[in-house]
Amino acid sequence: GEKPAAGPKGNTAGDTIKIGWIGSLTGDQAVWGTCESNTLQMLVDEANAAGGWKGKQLELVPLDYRGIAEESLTAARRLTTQDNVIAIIGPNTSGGSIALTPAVETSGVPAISTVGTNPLVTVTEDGAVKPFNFRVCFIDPYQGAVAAGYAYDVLGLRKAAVLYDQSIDYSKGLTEFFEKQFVHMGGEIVAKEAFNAGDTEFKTQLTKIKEADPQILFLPYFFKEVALTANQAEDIGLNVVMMGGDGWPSEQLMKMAKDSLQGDYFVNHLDYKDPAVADFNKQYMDAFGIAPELNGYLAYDAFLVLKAAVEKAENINSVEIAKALETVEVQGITGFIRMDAATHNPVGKDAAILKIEGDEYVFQQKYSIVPVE
Amino acid sequence: MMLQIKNLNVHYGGIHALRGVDIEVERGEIVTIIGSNGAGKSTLINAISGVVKASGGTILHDGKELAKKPNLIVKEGIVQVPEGRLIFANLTVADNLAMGAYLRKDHDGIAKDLEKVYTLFPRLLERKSQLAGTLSGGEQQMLAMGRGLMSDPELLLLDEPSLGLAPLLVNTIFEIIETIYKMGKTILLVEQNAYKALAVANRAYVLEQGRVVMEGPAAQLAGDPTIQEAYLGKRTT
Amino acid sequence: MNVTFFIQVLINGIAIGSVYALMAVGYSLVYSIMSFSNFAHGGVIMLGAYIGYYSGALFGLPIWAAILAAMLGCGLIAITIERAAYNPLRKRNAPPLYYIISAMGTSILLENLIVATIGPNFKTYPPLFTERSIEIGKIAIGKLDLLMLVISAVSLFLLVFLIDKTKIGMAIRATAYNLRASSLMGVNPDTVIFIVFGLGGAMAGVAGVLFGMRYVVYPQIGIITNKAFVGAVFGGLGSLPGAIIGSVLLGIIEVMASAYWSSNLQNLIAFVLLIFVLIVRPSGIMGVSTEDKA
Amino acid sequence: MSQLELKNVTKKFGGLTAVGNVDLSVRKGSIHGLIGPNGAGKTTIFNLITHIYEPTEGEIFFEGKPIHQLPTHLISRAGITRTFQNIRLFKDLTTYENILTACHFNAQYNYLDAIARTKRYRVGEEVLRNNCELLIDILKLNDQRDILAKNLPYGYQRRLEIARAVALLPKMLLLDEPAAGMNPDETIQLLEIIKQIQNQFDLTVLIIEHHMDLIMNLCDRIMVLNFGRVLAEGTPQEIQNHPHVVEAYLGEGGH
Amino acid sequence: MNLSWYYISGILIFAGINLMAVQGLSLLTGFTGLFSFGHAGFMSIGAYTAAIVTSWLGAPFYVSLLSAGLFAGLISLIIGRLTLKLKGDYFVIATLGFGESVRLLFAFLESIGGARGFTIATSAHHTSLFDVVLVNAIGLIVMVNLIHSKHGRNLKAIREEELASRVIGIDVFKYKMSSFFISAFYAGVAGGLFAHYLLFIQPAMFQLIKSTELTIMVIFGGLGSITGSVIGAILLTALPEMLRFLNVWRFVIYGILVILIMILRPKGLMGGQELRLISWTRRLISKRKGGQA
Ligand SMILES: Nc1ncnc2c1ncn2[C@@H]1O[C@H](COP(=O)(O)OP(=O)(O)OP(=O)(O)O)[C@@H](O)[C@H]1O
Ligand SMILES: Nc1ncnc2c1ncn2[C@@H]1O[C@H](COP(=O)(O)OP(=O)(O)OP(=O)(O)O)[C@@H](O)[C@H]1O
Ligand SMILES: [Mg+2]
Ligand SMILES: [Mg+2]
Repeated sequence: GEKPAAGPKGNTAGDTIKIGWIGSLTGDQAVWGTCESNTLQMLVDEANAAGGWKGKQLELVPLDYRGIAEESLTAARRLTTQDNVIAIIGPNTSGGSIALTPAVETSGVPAISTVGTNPLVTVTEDGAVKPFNFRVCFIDPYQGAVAAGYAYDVLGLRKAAVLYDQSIDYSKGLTEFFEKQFVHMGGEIVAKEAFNAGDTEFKTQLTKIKEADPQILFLPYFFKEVALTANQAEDIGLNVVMMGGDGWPSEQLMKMAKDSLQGDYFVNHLDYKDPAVADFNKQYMDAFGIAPELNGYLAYDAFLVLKAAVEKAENINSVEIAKALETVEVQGITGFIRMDAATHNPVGKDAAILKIEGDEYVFQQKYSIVPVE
Repeated sequence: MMLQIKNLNVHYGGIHALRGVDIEVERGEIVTIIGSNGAGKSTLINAISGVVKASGGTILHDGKELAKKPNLIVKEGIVQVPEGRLIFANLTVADNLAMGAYLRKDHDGIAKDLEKVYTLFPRLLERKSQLAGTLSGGEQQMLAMGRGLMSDPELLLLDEPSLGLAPLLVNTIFEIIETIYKMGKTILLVEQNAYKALAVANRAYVLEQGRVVMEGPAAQLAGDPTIQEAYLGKRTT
Repeated sequence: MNVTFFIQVLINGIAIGSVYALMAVGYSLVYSIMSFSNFAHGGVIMLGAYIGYYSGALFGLPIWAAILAAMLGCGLIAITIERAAYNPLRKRNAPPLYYIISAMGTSILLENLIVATIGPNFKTYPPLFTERSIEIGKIAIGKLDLLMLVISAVSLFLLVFLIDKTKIGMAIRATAYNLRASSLMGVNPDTVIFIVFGLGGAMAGVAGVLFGMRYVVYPQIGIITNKAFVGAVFGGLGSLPGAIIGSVLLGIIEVMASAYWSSNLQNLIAFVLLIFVLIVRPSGIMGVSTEDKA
Repeated sequence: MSQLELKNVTKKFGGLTAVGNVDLSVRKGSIHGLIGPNGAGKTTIFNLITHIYEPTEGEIFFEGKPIHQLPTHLISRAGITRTFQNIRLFKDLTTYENILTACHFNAQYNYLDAIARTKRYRVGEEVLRNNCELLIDILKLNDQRDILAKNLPYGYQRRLEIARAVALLPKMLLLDEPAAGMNPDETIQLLEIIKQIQNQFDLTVLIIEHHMDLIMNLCDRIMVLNFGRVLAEGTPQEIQNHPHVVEAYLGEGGH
Repeated sequence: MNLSWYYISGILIFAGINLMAVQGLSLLTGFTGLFSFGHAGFMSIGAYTAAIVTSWLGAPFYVSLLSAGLFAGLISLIIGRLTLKLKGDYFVIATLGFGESVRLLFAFLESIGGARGFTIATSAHHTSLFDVVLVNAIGLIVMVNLIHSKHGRNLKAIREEELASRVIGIDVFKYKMSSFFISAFYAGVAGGLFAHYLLFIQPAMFQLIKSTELTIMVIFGGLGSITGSVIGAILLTALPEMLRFLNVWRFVIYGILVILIMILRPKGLMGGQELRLISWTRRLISKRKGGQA
């Protein structure tokens, strides 16, 4: 057993503060991973230009894990002991974020997951919090519930259909809580269809959904498939309000399926008109020539959270930073983040509802809800 | 000189299969190579055809260096009927014969030769559209021979053409060899049936462990006691 | 559920089947000659999608010209791959397994080459038709689906004609069986292999562009060819009509499973059915048993 | 007493009758020849006996028991094995390994013995190696023992086929053109070898050959096939002078 | 650079886990001539079996490994019964179908976590480098002894020439089944080691690419060589880590290296040869000079 007995000593920063990052630079998640690492490098450069943290320069050690969970563990073993990082940001999947737990617990280095939404990223099966795992994103239940609440309450829709990716936990989680909330409030799920990651054809599922005649179609997955779904729905003449989660917003979504998505909604963390968001967007655009993905925003916030913890901790030591992370509070670009010491999840983050109109994501309102258990 | 082989060497990894072989074939003659198993006869034929690479030596065709690639060598008119037949099992008998005439453009000539092959081997005509892979051993041998004839070669390299043939057909094969010879073609014949080979050939070479150990007019070798002992067997009829 | 629903689902099945078919033809062509599963085919399809995208986006070529460019480009790429990764093996008479590994290496190489150079981002073709589908009563048929089906059928017809009826086709078949023997007939094996890989690559090019138009382009789209391989096996390896029939059938089975049973099990059912088809017909639907004579 | 009996055996390929209503009986301890023109159905008969092909009709008995429904490997277990006209060696194994593999019947040890290297395993392997050495000696393959089968010259490949078949210590050996590709001298050597192994291993031999020297000197009885049917059957003397055989197979002056 | 043992041992553990699966696959591919694209499926069956056995039943780690192997083996008997009659690439594609089916099935089974994965009880034993080395050592001895017996030779005969194997009395189907069973058993054990090292498993870890990577390791090392498999598994597991300095180019180079090995050493690194060292140790173990190749 590699469980710490007296607790690990952790890593202490030397001349520079090393920050590890694990994410996909290759493999089928590379779009998202690349955006994270770009964002972080940009932030590190910016911080260094401003004199670093506590007078020390920062250094980012980015490691690719191809989106393969077990490689995340090997990478974490290296970052924590060979590169002596004081914290790890990433990785961009729940599987990878869970897999590195033994390494961060053995060496006492906190890991802040960007988009690992599975509850088990930060707590064990029996609900105990994992001391060195954190995240800055929503966990599944919340977004799903928000979407259901908004559809029922605000849009006044009663018959919903869901199409989801059954091979990824993000999509399954959203579906589960959307369904629970919507039914709890009095709505009806008239159709629930699934596909698997890598599929590109959804027409048959959509044909079945069309037969069920819903008022709203919930699409809790990422923009590539969302765009294909929207276009194919158009192909078979299914005209219905569509709604999704934070997997939607992307420049690519608009390129691929703007026309098919007019008037549809998604739940997000941020309002794109917000000055902080707009600034970051512009900065990123200038540096890399394309718009950032959602992961960029979350990497941004993970960086801010880490910075706050480093400032709060007495020494730049990873175990102390982990302690500090438990109570950190920052205004991120995805909203206000207060870490919950009992779950290591951000709490109090508002959800924003955005609508696609023309070329824009139009902010509708902030919306929060207490999800049903 | 139609074919002039000088100091030919072939290696298979560590095995030295041909060791400085010198052989000459005059236009319009039948030359036969005899030798026991593993002597290097097939290797020699394959080296001429370009399917095994020589590690040394030269092969001249009409005084000029012979091409190196099998298909170019066929283009020069040197065609092999390979040992173990190597027919196209997945093609029909007719397609196999058509493959023999692959490089030919003279449609009339092809049609005539096809007719000739079918007269020589009526069995092939019967089995025209059967997949060659399901032919009996001897039928495959007939097909290989027929396919070789379809290419209308200048120099025909025959590697054990009577292999697996019934006695009657062995006779037929040697009659065919004589017919081709009379048409003015040149033949290099490798045969185990040394009696018949020496009977039909003008000249002969004896290959032993990759070396030419004896050469001369076929009739003279046939009468040589050492040859009789080693290759013709002590006859017991 | 009613008849229109059934017909709509059937059409969806044929549509997705024609995507698989287009990919399967090139794969099956190479299989029929070289007797090995060219797992780099998916990579070449991916490159085809990129070539089509850039010739449209950068040079503003019309769609037919983009397809031609992709055919040409992919043909050359396939030939290059053959030269670099397979030809040296052929020279040493390596068994088919080695080709497969070399092909896998190639496919890893191609995917990551694009990630490292162009980047992992998605690329979207401009829409080809403003109206995406033709509607007949309550049934909708995608125009792009129709185009793909027509292209698969036409290319099948041309390839079958080439292989079965022409002299070079005969040489291709002969070379497929025994390279050495066919070179002893005067066939230049390099020419044959050039033609086969060139055609296989060109087919990958068409498939890539149409795939890109229909969906989206990114470095991992080659993965989808796994389904095409399954389709080809369904139909019988090495048989071109088999590849198309098998692929379309696979598409129909998938959507039917999804429509009348459960979309959760769609892929599972497809794979389980694959195994059962093989148990009943060990050489696929159109394949011939290759048991040789003793 | 007849060891192998074919009763009214027929094999059709589509419309073609490759073997038609053949009755054959081979006496224990004899050497029986099977000759006939190319495509007469000789190899097909071997394929039927070893159940590589399913007979269309008829029955086959070995030592009184029906074998036409047994799978191939059980037929060889019952004591019949063969060589192939189109050589089928284990190409990437050496001569020694080819023979050693075929000896496997002669050692009785199981997986666990092999894994634990028990005494039974060691004794068994010893037996196999000794068998193997013996065969290499008899068939004069000593110089070829470490050469991969695919690299052997044609004649040696044939000899190795025989060695591999004999390694099973069968009761009956089916030889399909063992002398193909051998010159007369080598054919005579082969004749001696066949006689020797027949004697030493107490074998019954059924042999297909086109070399008449070999057949006439070796066989006790000969059956001649033509177009899948029995044309003649008898002693070498009878066959040699049988007018139909001369006409259909041997040819005038053929011998 | 100061290499960390914690990091290196992490790589070695994965190498050992892969090696266990590769050993089995080597028997199947290198010695029997059957090519499988579904061994990630057997690995996942082993992983889930072992995880359930320790987490739910509280059984000891080594018991869980044994049950992982046996259960994967059991499934292989069913799959083998159905598919081993298939020839060449048909068998390959059928195993591919099997591997994908297993993964989709696990993703579908909510009782064991579905796509979200299965977490192993914290009380369970965690795979250590020692475990991996021990299990592999046992696996190697068994494998080498098996190969150098008549059983191993019969498998090679089947690889070379099926018809002739039947004629010399080898029950081809039965031998293929045993080979398939043993390889699945090894893959299952590898899965058990894997699960208890990561302490968390999900179906997405057992994609087609895992099967193909295992196969690449076997062939890279050299078909028909156990030493080759050892080298192949270790080298190819470590290679992506060693190439980290190349950043996004590392899998470009990885792909090129795979091709280069096939071209330059067309029989793989070891190509049917065994490293001397191994036969020495083997001799030491069996104490008698018997059992030469
Ligand atoms: N591909 C090969 N690799 C290695 N050695 C080979 C190869 N082919 C032939 N040899 C060796 O080369 C030598 C000559 O073989 P070759 O086949 O030329 O003999 P041959 O005279 O034709 O014999 P046969 O009468 O049996 O056909 C033999 O020792 C043989 O073992
Ligand atoms: N699988 C098959 N399909 C179709 N026809 C076949 C098949 N096997 C054999 N034949 C045909 O059956 C006939 C008998 O073949 P067989 O191989 O038994 O002949 P054989 O007597 O051994 O001849 P040879 O002396 O030439 O080897 C041949 O005409 C052959 O074409
Ligand atoms: Mg020869
Ligand atoms: Mg025969």
